[in-house]
Amino acid sequence: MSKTTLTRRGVLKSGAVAGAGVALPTIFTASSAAAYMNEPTGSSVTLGFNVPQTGPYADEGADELRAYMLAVEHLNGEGDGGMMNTFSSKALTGNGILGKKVEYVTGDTQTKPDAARASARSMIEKDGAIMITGGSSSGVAVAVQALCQEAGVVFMAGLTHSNDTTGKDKKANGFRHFFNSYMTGAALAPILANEYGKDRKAYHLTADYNWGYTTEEAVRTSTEAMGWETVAAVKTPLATTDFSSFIAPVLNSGADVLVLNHYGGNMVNSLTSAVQFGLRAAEANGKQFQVVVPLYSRLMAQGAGKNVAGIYGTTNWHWSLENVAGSRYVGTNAFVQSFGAKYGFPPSQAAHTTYCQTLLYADACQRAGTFNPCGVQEALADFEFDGLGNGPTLYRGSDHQCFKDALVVRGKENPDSQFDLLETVDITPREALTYDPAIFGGELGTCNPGA
Amino acid sequence: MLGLSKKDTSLLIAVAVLVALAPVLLNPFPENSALAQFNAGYPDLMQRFVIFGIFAIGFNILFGLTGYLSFGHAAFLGAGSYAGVWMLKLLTINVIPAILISTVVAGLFAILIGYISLRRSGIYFSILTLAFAQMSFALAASVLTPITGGETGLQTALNDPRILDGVNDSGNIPAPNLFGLEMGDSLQVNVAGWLWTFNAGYYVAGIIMLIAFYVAIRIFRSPFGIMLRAIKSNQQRLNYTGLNTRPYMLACFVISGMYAGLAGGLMVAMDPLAGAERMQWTASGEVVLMTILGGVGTLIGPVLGAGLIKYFENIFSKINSNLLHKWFSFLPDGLEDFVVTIIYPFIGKGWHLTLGLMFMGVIIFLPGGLVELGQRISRSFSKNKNDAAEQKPAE
Amino acid sequence: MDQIILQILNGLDKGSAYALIALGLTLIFGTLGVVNFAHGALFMLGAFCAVTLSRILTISHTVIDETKKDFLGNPLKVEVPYVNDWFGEATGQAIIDWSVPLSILFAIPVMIAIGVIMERGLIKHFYKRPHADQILVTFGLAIVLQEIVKYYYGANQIPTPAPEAFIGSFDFGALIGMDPGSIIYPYWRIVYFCFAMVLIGAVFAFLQFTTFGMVVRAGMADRETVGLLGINIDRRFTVMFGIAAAVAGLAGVMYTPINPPNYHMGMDFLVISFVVVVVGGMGSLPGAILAGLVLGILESFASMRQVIEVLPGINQVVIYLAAIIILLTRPRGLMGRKGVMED
Amino acid sequence: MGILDIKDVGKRFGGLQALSDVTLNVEENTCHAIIGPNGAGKSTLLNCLIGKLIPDTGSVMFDGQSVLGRTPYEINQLGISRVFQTPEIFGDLTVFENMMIPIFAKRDGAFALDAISDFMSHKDVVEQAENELEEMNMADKRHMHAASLSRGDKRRLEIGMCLSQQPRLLLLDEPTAGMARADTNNTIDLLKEIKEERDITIAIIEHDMHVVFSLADRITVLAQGTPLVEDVPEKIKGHPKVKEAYLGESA
Repeated sequence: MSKTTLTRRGVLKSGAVAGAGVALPTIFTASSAAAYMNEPTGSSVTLGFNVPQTGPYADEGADELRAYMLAVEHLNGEGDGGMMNTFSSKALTGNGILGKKVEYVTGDTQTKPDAARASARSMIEKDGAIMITGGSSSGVAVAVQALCQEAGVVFMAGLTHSNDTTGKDKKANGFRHFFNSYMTGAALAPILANEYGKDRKAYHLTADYNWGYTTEEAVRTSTEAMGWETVAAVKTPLATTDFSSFIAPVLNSGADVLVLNHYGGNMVNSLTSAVQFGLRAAEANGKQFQVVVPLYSRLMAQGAGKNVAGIYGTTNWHWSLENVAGSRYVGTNAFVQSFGAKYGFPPSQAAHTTYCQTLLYADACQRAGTFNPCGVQEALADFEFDGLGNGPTLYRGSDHQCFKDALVVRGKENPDSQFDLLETVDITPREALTYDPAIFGGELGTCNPGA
Repeated sequence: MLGLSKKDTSLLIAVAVLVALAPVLLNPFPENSALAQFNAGYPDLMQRFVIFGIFAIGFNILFGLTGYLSFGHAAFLGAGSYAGVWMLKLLTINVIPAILISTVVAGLFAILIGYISLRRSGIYFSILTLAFAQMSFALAASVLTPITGGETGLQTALNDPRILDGVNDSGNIPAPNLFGLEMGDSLQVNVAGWLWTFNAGYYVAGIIMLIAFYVAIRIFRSPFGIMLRAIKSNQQRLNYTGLNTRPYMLACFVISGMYAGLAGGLMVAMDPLAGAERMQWTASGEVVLMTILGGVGTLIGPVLGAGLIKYFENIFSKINSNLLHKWFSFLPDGLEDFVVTIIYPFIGKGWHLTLGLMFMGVIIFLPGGLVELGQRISRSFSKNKNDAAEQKPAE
Repeated sequence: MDQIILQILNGLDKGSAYALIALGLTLIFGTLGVVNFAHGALFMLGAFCAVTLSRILTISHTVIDETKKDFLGNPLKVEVPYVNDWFGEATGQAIIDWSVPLSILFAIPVMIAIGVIMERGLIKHFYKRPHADQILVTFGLAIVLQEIVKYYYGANQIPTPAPEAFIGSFDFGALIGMDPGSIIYPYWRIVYFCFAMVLIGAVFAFLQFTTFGMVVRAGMADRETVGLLGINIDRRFTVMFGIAAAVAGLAGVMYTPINPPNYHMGMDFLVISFVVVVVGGMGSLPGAILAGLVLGILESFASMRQVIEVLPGINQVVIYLAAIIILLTRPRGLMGRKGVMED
Repeated sequence: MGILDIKDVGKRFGGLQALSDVTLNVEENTCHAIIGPNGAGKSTLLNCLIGKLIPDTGSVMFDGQSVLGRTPYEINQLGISRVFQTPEIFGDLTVFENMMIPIFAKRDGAFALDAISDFMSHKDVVEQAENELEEMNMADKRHMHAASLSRGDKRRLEIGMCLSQQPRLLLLDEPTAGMARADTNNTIDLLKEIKEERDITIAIIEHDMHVVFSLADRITVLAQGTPLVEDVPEKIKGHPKVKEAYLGESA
């Protein structure tokens, strides 16, 4: 059959030529199709920033959007250049991407796969976006990634931590800079064993959805390898707001550590409940009772307030990283300066990862000399870079996952400000976090350029 | 024509013309003009218009005719979606089996839920349907993950069996198609700056919507439809008139559920992913709002309501401050910033606010929904000609 | 044994929150016949009364602390609340610490005012309209209220802790002669339960023992007759709406230390509170309380590990399952009257 | 043996014997009235006839079939049409649609899933509905909303709807309760007309003596749950037991 799918920008250009002064309709069929979906033919290129703007993750989405706008500024040569100055690849010159000015459209994922796909499709079909990025949940990331694969555009994942995104649901057109559950487990377990001892009994509360499962599994496996015992693992409905009935039995269960595999509002509420029930002050099995939150974010820490003090977890990045751990993490300060000067507060890890993703995408296009997703894939596959705040990093070609150091952090006892809630305890080198891409299954497939 | 009265025929023809010309009508602004952001004539949104139109038409058959307010109708949409994706995975990527089976599965699910819920009426019925839908949602998102894909949703995959299709070695998941015509295929026409996209999937969905609309008209005008309206009006009298309301209600509930299942099947035919949140109470609430917004018990109202809500969701949420500044750049700087500051809370991340205000505005000023707006306009036009135009009850 | 007592305690605690929200909803439904989808938003507004008061109490001026640096490397600006200046640091901090209980005083007039404005400005025009219209307009209002709060306070949760004095847990185990530490329950949740019971008791006493309450109850039973007696029932209904709003608001104020509030919290409670009201029986106040407690206890038990292991997913559906069973066996809910909202 | 045969019916609510040993026969093509003071058990008896209550003892047979435990629609399908105290019609529908529904019910039974044909295309039903409206002198009101009819017209419509089913028994439950005198008289005239023009059996449960005496062929007086006397109207009028029962009520 003859394909009649057309790229939008391609049509625009030819339309402008053919339509100049002509009232006759011009109809395009397969023969005039562009080389790939939404090939930018004008003087600009459009990126789609698809972030949660309504619902409980709206603040995280707003922070991602700030970072995107900052990245666009820097790519177009405005502002102070941010991490473009520290980035190891020097292909980007502040002249847009491949000489085309970067423009963007925004959309609301509502943190629902359906809405996120609708928004992404409108960016692709209506606005001619050549790349979609953003999101703050794994469900959305997996759904939008699959859509981008079908449509033939690139997806640069935002905040998504589930193993699935680059594991069983990985796609050739999708890329993730953020770390994942496996890395959290691998980074956290040694520190926990060191701090709390190897003879611990853990009680897991796990959010009842895909991310929760992979995180529980990762933390369990790696802590059990350290000698810990898992007393129980209870699934909590995603819609739970009051966790008291799950927290109440913990103290008498024989456990002496509570692991909260929760994120966002779930985590804020479950941690608040745990502290209310006096778990932090209690003793069990002759030891001080401890609470662990595998995945931290600053916005969550802000929501939980004083309750995070002393509680361990991991993050992908933190704005104080370069100050604390030195110049290996160069780029961090440049980004914080740039972001802080513009918005008045430090960026979150969600902002950082989305900024990096935008730069990485732009750089890949620049180096590949094309916006074609297949070219981008080639340029990003096994790409080794530095200077984006996480130290030396590898974009692995076999699953499109970034490998870099991970941070083990702890809630600060006496924060100086509302942004200064987490302190870095340890940094796990990326070698310790690398795994065989085959363990999660899934197939990458081949890149799809759309047209 | 087609066994319809003159009035209904002209309504059907009008809807058919609108559906056929939607790609043109919904893109009133030239491609590069500042207002192009308000264009809605792109495949995804047009597909959503007609698919949610079907959902709302079906819901209105239940709510509009019988007055039974189901607060769990999204469960059928979800069940249909899951069934549809499974068909695409197991059987064939051709959309026909997916659409048929999703309708059937939703119908069976509706028999089960309807049989139990219809033992009660009024708000007790509403809460029973809500409870069933919420249970379906909660289970689909968690313990039923192997069947439903959990929170991530059920998707097609490269290694799906698709027993009726040949071997796929393209390295990419095949796209849903109708005997080779891919739902994503489009024909684009460019006329002096206007760009129109005629999308295959949209027309498939649009034709099915017209059929669904036609069937709805027939149901409204049939003896069955009258009995349903009689149930709303006076169930006691109907019982004492020798009619058993139970099977009437159940049949109506199942038909309505099948419409929802059809909508779910079409959704996955256009975009092969089924997420659990499709079953959540907010999704059920949305179709209630669509119907009331458009006009309860009217034929065309639910379609209009569905269109309006989806338009807001997809167009207003995408307007950002950058765009606002572009639009108002003709104003002096200070004034531009001022205007942008005033409008900004209502667009982009504030689109919910606009939606909420619209709900309130419509229901305060137009108690009959959007259809009443249309009636008022046409009345004010025809006032001079003859004011005795007989006002038939809203149908 | 201790597990079971603990879950009963927890169920009562959860249930009291459900009951308190359902109480206001039933008041509005029973007196005004209005299905108020904005009730969750009133609960949320109450919670933000607490947030607002704590913001007011912590209005600060900045002092530069040269010894510390902020994230950009500049000298740190330390915020010093004015109350610290006025009352001294110790008293100032104590006032801020007690901001949630203090918010009760702040929330009552604010919420009554909001309720009265809502009723006079909007709801009263919808008494004679179909329930569907009431649902749409109040749902629209709920969205608008939420978005306004989100605009000013953001979407993130805002910690509003209980006073220091209430942090920690009470040891019931020691009290009833079991092992110390076997049944502990947080002080603030106990406070919440007691507060809910007192508030519910106050509403009942008000309806039972005052002439005003008697007229309102008569109006709930038969609006027309009371109107014929020459009593201005409308004004009384306005007051009832104010009271219902205040009850929802206070429930929200006291809930803030349990879960940090965000703009969306009302929606999370909306569905469950409707289920509670209907299971209790539309328009029945004692029914709403009973249903709240019953569903709370059921939910607590279903969350037990031992139960989930036998019936996976039961914790997700127990409330709805219970609602279905109750409505099928008791057609009008636990204590519902005939003929209310059946068409 | 009459068409409606009530035998030894007794019903007890807790300590109250609401009905005891009620036996009465309604003969075909007669108008039989059941009267009695308030609390005599009229409504309880009615509820036993329409399946709402099941008596503790006795039987209620309609044309040789027991009506006990049957649902309202089954009883209607047996041939009993009921007129309510306050007119029960389909207020949201037009007068014409109101009239068509009972005819459909008569023709197609308790349930027929005919969701495709236009209801106006059923010529036989339309014709019959038109005739019935003519009979009721309501043809000019056929497009009106039933809810906007006057009280008297609503009653007229309701009776017309019942008659359109050609019932074997028309059951009237205080058909003039709460009506103004003029409306009451109109209703009485209507019922008289029906009685004269059609072969129909009418059972009427009534409080108002005036209505009963102008219509009934036979009257049963119920007092304290049991039939006191049964006779033709002329004899009932001066019957001492009846006087006593009614006076006792007011005393």
